[in-house]
Amino acid sequence: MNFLIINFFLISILLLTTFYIFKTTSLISIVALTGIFTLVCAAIYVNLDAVDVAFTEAAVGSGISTILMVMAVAKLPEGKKNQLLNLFPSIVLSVSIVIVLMLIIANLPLLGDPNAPIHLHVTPEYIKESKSIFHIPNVVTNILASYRGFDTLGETIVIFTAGLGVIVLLTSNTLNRKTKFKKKVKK
Amino acid sequence: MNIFLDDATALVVVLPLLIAAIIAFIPSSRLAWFITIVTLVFHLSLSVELFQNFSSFGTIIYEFGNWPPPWGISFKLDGVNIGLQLLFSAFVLVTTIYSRKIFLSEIDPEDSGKAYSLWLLAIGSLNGIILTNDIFNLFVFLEISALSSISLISLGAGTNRKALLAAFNYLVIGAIGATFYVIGVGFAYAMTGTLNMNDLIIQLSQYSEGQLAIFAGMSFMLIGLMVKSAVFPLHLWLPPAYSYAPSAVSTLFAALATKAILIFFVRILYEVFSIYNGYLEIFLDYILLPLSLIAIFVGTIIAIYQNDIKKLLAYSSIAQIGYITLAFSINDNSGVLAGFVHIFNHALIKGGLFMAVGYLAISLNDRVTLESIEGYGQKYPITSYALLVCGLSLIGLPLTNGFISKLYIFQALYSNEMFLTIGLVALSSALAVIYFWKIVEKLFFSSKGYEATSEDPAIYIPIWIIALSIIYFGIFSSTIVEFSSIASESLILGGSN
Amino acid sequence: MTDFLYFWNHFAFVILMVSGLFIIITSQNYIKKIVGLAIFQTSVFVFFVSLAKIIDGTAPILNSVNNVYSNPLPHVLILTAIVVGVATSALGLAIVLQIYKNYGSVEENEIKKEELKENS
Amino acid sequence: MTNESLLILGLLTPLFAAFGSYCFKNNINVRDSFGVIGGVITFLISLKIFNGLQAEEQYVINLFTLFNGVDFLFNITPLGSIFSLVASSLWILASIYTVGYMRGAGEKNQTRFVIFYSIAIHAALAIAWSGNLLMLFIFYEILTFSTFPLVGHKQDAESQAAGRVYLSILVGTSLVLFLPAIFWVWLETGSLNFTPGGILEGKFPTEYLIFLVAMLVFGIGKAAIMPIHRWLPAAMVAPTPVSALLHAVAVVKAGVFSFLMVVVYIIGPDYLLQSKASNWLVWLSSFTILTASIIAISKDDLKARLAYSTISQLSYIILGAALATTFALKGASFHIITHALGKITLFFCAGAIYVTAHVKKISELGGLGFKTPMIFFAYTLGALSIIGVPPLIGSWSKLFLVIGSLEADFLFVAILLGISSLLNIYYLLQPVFIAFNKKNIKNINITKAPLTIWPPVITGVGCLFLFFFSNYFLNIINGVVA
Repeated sequence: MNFLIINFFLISILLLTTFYIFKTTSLISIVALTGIFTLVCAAIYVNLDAVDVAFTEAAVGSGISTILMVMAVAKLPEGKKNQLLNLFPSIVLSVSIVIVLMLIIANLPLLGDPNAPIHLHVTPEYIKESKSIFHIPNVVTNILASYRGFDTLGETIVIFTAGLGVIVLLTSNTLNRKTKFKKKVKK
Repeated sequence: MNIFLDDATALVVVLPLLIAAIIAFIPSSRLAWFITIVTLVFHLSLSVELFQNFSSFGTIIYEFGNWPPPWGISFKLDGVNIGLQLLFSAFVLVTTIYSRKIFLSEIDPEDSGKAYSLWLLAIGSLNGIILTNDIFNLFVFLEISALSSISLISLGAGTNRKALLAAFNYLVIGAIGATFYVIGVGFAYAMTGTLNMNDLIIQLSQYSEGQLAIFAGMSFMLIGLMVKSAVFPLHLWLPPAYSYAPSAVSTLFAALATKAILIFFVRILYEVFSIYNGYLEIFLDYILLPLSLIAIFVGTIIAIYQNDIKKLLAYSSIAQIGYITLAFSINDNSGVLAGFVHIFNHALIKGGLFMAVGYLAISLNDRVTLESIEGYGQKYPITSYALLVCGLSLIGLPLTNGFISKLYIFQALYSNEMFLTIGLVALSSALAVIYFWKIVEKLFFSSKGYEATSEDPAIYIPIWIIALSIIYFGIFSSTIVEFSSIASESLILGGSN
Repeated sequence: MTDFLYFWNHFAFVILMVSGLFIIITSQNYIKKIVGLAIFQTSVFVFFVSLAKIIDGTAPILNSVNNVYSNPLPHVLILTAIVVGVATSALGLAIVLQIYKNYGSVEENEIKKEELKENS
Repeated sequence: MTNESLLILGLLTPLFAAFGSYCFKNNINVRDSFGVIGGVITFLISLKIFNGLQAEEQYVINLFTLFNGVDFLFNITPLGSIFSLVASSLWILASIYTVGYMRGAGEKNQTRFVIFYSIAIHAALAIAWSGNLLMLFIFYEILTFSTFPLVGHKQDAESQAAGRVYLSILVGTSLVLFLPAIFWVWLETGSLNFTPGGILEGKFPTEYLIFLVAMLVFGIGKAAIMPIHRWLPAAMVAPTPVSALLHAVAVVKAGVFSFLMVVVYIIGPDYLLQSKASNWLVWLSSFTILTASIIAISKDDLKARLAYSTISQLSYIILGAALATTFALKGASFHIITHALGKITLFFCAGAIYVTAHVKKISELGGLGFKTPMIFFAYTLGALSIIGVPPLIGSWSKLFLVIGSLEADFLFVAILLGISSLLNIYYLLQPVFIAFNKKNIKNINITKAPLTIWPPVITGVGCLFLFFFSNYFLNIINGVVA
């Protein structure tokens, strides 16, 4: 049951970090807090046996994402004082979502329930076939590369698309140089 | 050729995505365009081939990596999407032909390699949305299409900086929508353990417990898809995004993006949700139907007050999506049939309208507003008359395909004795006359006189292809109706095969 | 008490999700909105990973000691989703930089005010 | 020449005329002659078809299927042949008159005007010859859209506003009421073809027939029954040839013609009579007749007065259709001819007065009668015909309507027709009295425009002359009802 207690504390830290992110106005502090946030997430994933996810979260979420944010924030002015608009509608929305979701998740299988449907259907085949066909011990790798390899291709394309989009936005002539395309932008 | 045929189902999606990577850094705009055209011609021929395969062998299931579903990812080409697949291929080809000159004047030529790359990514991913049979795989395609759309939309900032705000808005709302969808997938997965659509249906019919969680999962998925397909009131991202995007991009998205997602939306409604008939009825009668009616009126009325024509058309899209969802909210064959008919017809109509307006936009070199186009019917007669044809179809006059849509929507409503709704739909179609006629009046009956300018055939020929097809399908409606009835029958009757 | 511990992850999922949404809607700073979006997406990751856990299970790497493995499929899905999330943030940041270049601000309310002024 | 090719030629001739006018837009004489030539050709074709129908020939052409049970079908009915004859014959005179008026008044954009004039005639002919209700609807809409540029011809703020009122009422009512009514008929019966005796009986729920009639009579906004009449006075800003075309020939007649077609060939007069679904319409049309007459009296602008007179006269036809007895229908059908002839005379005269003397108001007509006697001679004939004084052709249709109302046991309606005739006398003949009253003589410069004077004289004399040949029309009108 140790994992439950560790899980409890890590999740609590996560929630606390979220609260601080909400409260903080300095952009660079927010970025730092986001880094902490993702690292705590990675720790939670390790605790929940998702080591591959934890590794990715640490590398991509905490590493690359933080670097990107720092680079962006470096070019931007300091954040202004918290200006919260739409407060009332968003409180109503939040509270109603919380109530609805609480009712629904009460119906979901509890954490770690070995008889949950997801542990009975489809997945057992993966584990069995991993032993017999692939001879690669990491089942996640097997699924990622083979069973759901097409998703992984899609994932690569997502990165490519985003990269291309960033290049277009940051370096393209259409948006950045003082060519005839730039003139028309109304100042 | 034969080696391609076996994998044609996958190739129509994968090919544009891979070619996109190749052309991204080609400096020559002409070469990038040419490669895109060749790719899409090939794409169209594959689609035709797939259609022939479908008509002789029926539903095609393509298993990636030969892993049988539900273990691997699969594509399904059945009656529901075969028609849209064909229309999609043909339409993107026409739009791409049209896009060349438009891109040249709205986007720096040096960027057009990247623009066409994003263009192909959008096409490939939308096609993936049409074909995929795996609920998580859909999410991946949704994201590719969202990211490529956002990048393309932000290219509109070359002419108006508001495009950036629109793109950011779309990014945030789109990501929320996609995440809602994933939450839904999570719920559905938690209760069934599967991600494959067909298997999901089988599993769901076996489990009797936890209906509320599944219902919630389905609702989350539907909400996510409703955000993505701009169903009222989750449409707020659409008007700025479509109106500030480069004109060719608006054409592609207005015609096809929301439609592709709507296809999956009805699949979930009628293939998965229909297991819980009680919930389905509640959702259709008390949520989707009223929302659609509100969408029709709100969209139309806001469109009436717009001065910017691209925005006007975008709001009209909201109303037209309302018609589609209204038809889909009628839980029988005739309603779904009408919805599919309108998906096809509205794709053509709105595509044609945005194409014509796009041409006016690049000739004006500015926003297309009601004032700025005064007298342009004389200046650009060929384009303006195409716009007129598309607009008359939007109103739903006979001999245009818009009329056929209206006919089938009325028929569906009538056979379900929804007389009040018939009245409201008739009223809204008359309101549509107002905003469309504002454009016509400025175009053709203005006091400003112009000499006719020679127009660019590379642009008006694609526009007229669409305009003529609108008339053709208005007179010989059987093709579209047949596609739609295949779709609705396989959706309603042969849910899981 | 243990029920509460078991339930804690689901609860966190709801709270994270809502606070992400809350930050997106109320905060006017675009960077903060992107961070809110990241939190919103992370809530789903936590949810999926919690689904995959089996009590007494280990990470889904085959070994001779243990025969109970946590479910690997949600892990795979979340791997994809994490990458997608970061890609979205990256694109969002690029747009924000461009917005700053064009408008000189990254606060939504200020930009809206300026737009209104321009229109009138 | 086969019947089919005759029909197609008749339909295409106005389009050729429009195209010809476009091609020769720089040579105004050639351009304007296309209208006259086209008019003569279509008139001859209409006449041949009119005679052919009496010899029991069939004029049917079925091009393709639009959707289940509805074809792209032309099928000339006796009623249709009457309407086409009226439209085409008056087109000849109208296009001659147009030349005189447009040049006399120095209007701009004459080429566009001539083209849309021809297209409007095409649409009117196609309405007359359409074989089912949907075809009728299609050309009804084309007629609306093609007359919009004519109404808003001057392109100033006033005419644009008028054009908007015109379009929004006509298109609005047709899309909201007419089209759903068509769908309703189709969904209940599976057919829309014009069939003698109607297609509804036995297939349509009789208790709902009253709603269908309401949808149709209000949906066919061109019939200008109150309260859907606002577009007609609004459209008066148009040049007079348009007013003549709109109010005498094509547009309003297309409206009442459509309603008559529905009553005779879709609902079926017998069925309508049995179901009593149109009794309320008798009252409404009576109300329109009286109210419009009273409003007409209050108008000083000659064209506005004629417009309200038109509204009143159109309701005679609606009244006839609503009564649905044999004589009432005969009277209604005949009234299409007689009113067209009479009213176009009056409008031609109004336009001629404007072009020659630049006067629009009735109160300013003083003494004009002595300077332009031919115009007022024609005007008087036209007015008397509409009032229904024998021996002018208009007396026939009124007589039939009175008989029809008695046949249907609506004594009230017969009395009302009498009252209305008295009002007609007052408001139609008042301009003549003013014009020939020596006390009011004013100095008005007369511009000569012979092309605007002869057409009304011809039609005016026609009103007189055709009285004696009414048998010629009555044969085919009997065919309508039989």
